[in-house]
Amino acid sequence: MIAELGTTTPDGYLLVLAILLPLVGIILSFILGGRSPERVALYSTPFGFALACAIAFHVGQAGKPIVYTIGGLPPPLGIALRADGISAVMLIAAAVIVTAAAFYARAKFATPHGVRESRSSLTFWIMLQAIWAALTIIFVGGDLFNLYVALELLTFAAVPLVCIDGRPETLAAALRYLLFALFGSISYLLGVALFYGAYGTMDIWLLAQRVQATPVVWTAAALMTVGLLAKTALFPLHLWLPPAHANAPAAASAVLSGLVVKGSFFLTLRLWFYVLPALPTDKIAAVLGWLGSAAIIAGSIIALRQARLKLLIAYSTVAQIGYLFLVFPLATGTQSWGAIGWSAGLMQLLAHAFAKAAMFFSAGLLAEALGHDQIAKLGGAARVLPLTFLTIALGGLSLMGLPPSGGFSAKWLMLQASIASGQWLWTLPILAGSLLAAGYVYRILAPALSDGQISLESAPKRSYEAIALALAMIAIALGFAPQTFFDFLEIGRPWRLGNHD
Amino acid sequence: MITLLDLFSIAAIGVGTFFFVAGTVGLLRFPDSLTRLHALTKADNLGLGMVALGLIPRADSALSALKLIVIWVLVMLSGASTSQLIGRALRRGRK
Amino acid sequence: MTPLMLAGLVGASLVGLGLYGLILHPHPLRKLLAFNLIGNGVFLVFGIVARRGAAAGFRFDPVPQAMIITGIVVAFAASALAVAIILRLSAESGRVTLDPEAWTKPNGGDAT
Amino acid sequence: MSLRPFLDVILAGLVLGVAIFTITARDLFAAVVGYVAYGLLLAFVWIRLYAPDVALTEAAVGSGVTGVLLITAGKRLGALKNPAPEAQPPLTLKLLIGVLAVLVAGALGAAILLLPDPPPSLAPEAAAAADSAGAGLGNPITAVLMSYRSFDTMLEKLVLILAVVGVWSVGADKAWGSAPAELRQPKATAPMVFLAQMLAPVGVLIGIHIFWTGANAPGGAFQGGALLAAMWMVIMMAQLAKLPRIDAQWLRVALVSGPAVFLIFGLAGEVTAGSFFAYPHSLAKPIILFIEAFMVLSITAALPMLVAGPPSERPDR
Repeated sequence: MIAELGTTTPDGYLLVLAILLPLVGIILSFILGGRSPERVALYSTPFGFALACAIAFHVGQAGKPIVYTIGGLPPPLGIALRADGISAVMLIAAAVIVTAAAFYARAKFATPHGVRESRSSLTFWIMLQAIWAALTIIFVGGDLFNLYVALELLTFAAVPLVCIDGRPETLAAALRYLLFALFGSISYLLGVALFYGAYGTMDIWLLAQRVQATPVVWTAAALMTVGLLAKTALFPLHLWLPPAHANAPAAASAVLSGLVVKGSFFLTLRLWFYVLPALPTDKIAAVLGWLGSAAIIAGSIIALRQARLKLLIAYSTVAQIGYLFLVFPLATGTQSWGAIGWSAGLMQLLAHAFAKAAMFFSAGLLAEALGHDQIAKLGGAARVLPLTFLTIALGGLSLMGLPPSGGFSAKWLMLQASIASGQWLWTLPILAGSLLAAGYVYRILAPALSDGQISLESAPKRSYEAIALALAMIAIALGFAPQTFFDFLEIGRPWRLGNHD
Repeated sequence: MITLLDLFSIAAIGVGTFFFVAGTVGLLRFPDSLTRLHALTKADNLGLGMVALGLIPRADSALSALKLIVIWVLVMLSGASTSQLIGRALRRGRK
Repeated sequence: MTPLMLAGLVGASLVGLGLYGLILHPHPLRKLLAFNLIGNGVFLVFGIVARRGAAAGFRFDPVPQAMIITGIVVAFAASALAVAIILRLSAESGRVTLDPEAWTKPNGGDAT
Repeated sequence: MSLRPFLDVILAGLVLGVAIFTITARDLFAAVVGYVAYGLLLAFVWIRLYAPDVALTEAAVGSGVTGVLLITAGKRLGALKNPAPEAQPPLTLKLLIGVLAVLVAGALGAAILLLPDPPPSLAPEAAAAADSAGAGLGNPITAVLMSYRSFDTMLEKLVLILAVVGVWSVGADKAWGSAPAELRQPKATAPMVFLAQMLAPVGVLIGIHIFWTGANAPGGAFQGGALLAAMWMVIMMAQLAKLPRIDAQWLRVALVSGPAVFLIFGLAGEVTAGSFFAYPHSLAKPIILFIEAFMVLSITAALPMLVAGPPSERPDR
């Protein structure tokens, strides 16, 4: 064993602080009420961002995961927190997007004058911090049951955001989301129970050393995977996602689409690459790859047929989630192409998070400025809202996978990995998805760039457009990520630790 | 060795069980809700009371004997109240 | 048949039953009941694991039992949230359906 | 002794029978009532699995408070006339899903039978560590909940808070700040008032007893809190006390007091015991009981609020 992952490292306390910051925020927001939740959330975001950067710095410097055992009680009895390369990167991404969402939502979810406290404002700011807390735990959690509680925290935070405006269709969407999510968590929990029954621990690192390919393990893994897929909305369990993401307010949609579904995907990665590296996973990886491919094709085609911009973007999420699952066939095994597949998957995770958040922000600005988000009635909109459409175009560039962008790097690396591994079949959905994405991005941009008379109901504030544009720029900038960035993502990958020999 | 106390327990629990069985039969066979309610309360009050009484000699401390009595009293209390509430609801429903 | 095997049978059956109801029942409250059945089945599996782990003078392994209690609390909170949304939905629209199409077609209800 | 297997089989049959009824019943309200009965039966199964703590929780929450929640909802939705009768799914789909359900249940059953022998267990570690870290807690489950898995327990209480905010958030904008309406009866009936007056004092005592004894015997913060919550609900239903406004400061403080106190001690652990969420050895038991007392408060406040639903403008009639 190269690294000892069961004992606290000197910088481990940072992990606890990163989790406790939003938790304290929730408690303060709830007690103080009134206008405080907004302030608490806004003031805590820079600290959260700083903590995420500090964690990344320490992980990079140590070259190995940083660990904290809560209460000084090591696994198997206690709970461990661990941050490796991918945790640190995801923590930063979450901090950036949550910060952006908080500043973007300032106007819409401000408490109106003359009211001491308003429903939507209190709900939004508390739930935003709760999503952040839950994601932080998911990214650094080392204990499967602790991660279950975090998943539930995420569900309870995300669902009320979907129906925050109280219209019946949003309530129905939220209800559907809740039922899918609850099914997902209970299925996950059942798997955890079986793991504990078989190995007497829920610690990821300890399990990785003990797990063998027995029927119990396969059943547990299958149950957990199905649960996580339902929460990630992988085709054919995607039905809840489009209405939920399209009906939520734009600031919430961005967080839901950009981050929340990534939480459960992240746990799927943890499960197969960190808990079960000892299993022969070729067949499972292929199944996940096929489901991902189906999601790319089906999601993109349905996106092409949407009349509303937000629904189109939501279906595009279904398709882009499909790409994430290609990481399973492309990154299993210890050959060199596995590392390429791994980098590709993580790059897709990040690029989509930023691009999609930027697009939802823009869609929200557009809907507010025009009073609708019907694609057919966008004629000439690009001339009156140039910055917003620049953002949509840049985000679209990344979704399509055109250079230079994070999306391009991701898809390019995926193509490389599939050819290097001789699994050339996966190139088909990758390329087809890019073409289809080009189709639906064109569907938005073509009418907008055409001639047409369009009147604004209100001009969007420049600063909000800037927030969206900044996120889109990050998605583009990811395309220039240097090799050190990809090396960083490798920190703490199990087979590099020597468990897998 | 069967002592007198054991005999008492057996007898009391036996009687209690009889009331439970009778109450259950009534619940299943009686024609309407009010009569069924009547059957049910007999099982609750008398049946449980006898069972609790029979168990008292077997309790390992005075405290657990007290707990048995408290359980009986509480069940009677809630049983009586809920029967009243159900009865009222029935009467309102009939009007 | 040992009590443990019996409990395992009940747990597995509850999960199957709940799954059937969750997928097939159109009414959300029925779906919620079905979800709770699955939940109970899962907790029973935890309970069996706990009972099997009897050791060191304990009749059960306390760790999984503690987790069941956490799980029951979370399941109750979930039910409460779901019921609140269901009741609000019925109050807003006079009907309860999860079908998103139902809202878009007949000018599906601007509330307030 | 030889009777036990028969009783077990009868119990299992009853549980499954009532469970099947709740899934297959035509009537919504009947299904809900079936579910409540089923919850009570399940508590007996927990007793048979030597899980009295879980049995208490299941009886109090799983069937008790959930019962109130579901029956209220079932009554309101059952009265609702659904314009379109629920479309029955086609038979082929039913069969397909049925087969799927049987397969899943079968696989799960097999997995349970195939769990390894001898089973792994953390009971020895928990027992050994209960003396050191949990210092003198006779109930190992309380030790696990409050010490080894304290982080989970704290998060779970936050889940309750989020659920409360979520439930409140589906109310109307105009009603924000006022009290929920769900537990208000049109008129307090005499038996209800009688029940509340007689039961509540005893119930509160028993609730506190269950919490206090939970340090050494079955019981604990959650079970005790659930009982206290039930008493508060009975009192509010009898209109002996009003439902609080949701913006009442004391309510907010009570709701978060559990996780807040937990967090404060968790943070203090870094200074006093060298690690977050650790307790100084000699003070472990009193600290744990102190935190638990606030968790009881949180639970007592949270459960009725979850049942009472969103704030409503409906005035007291």
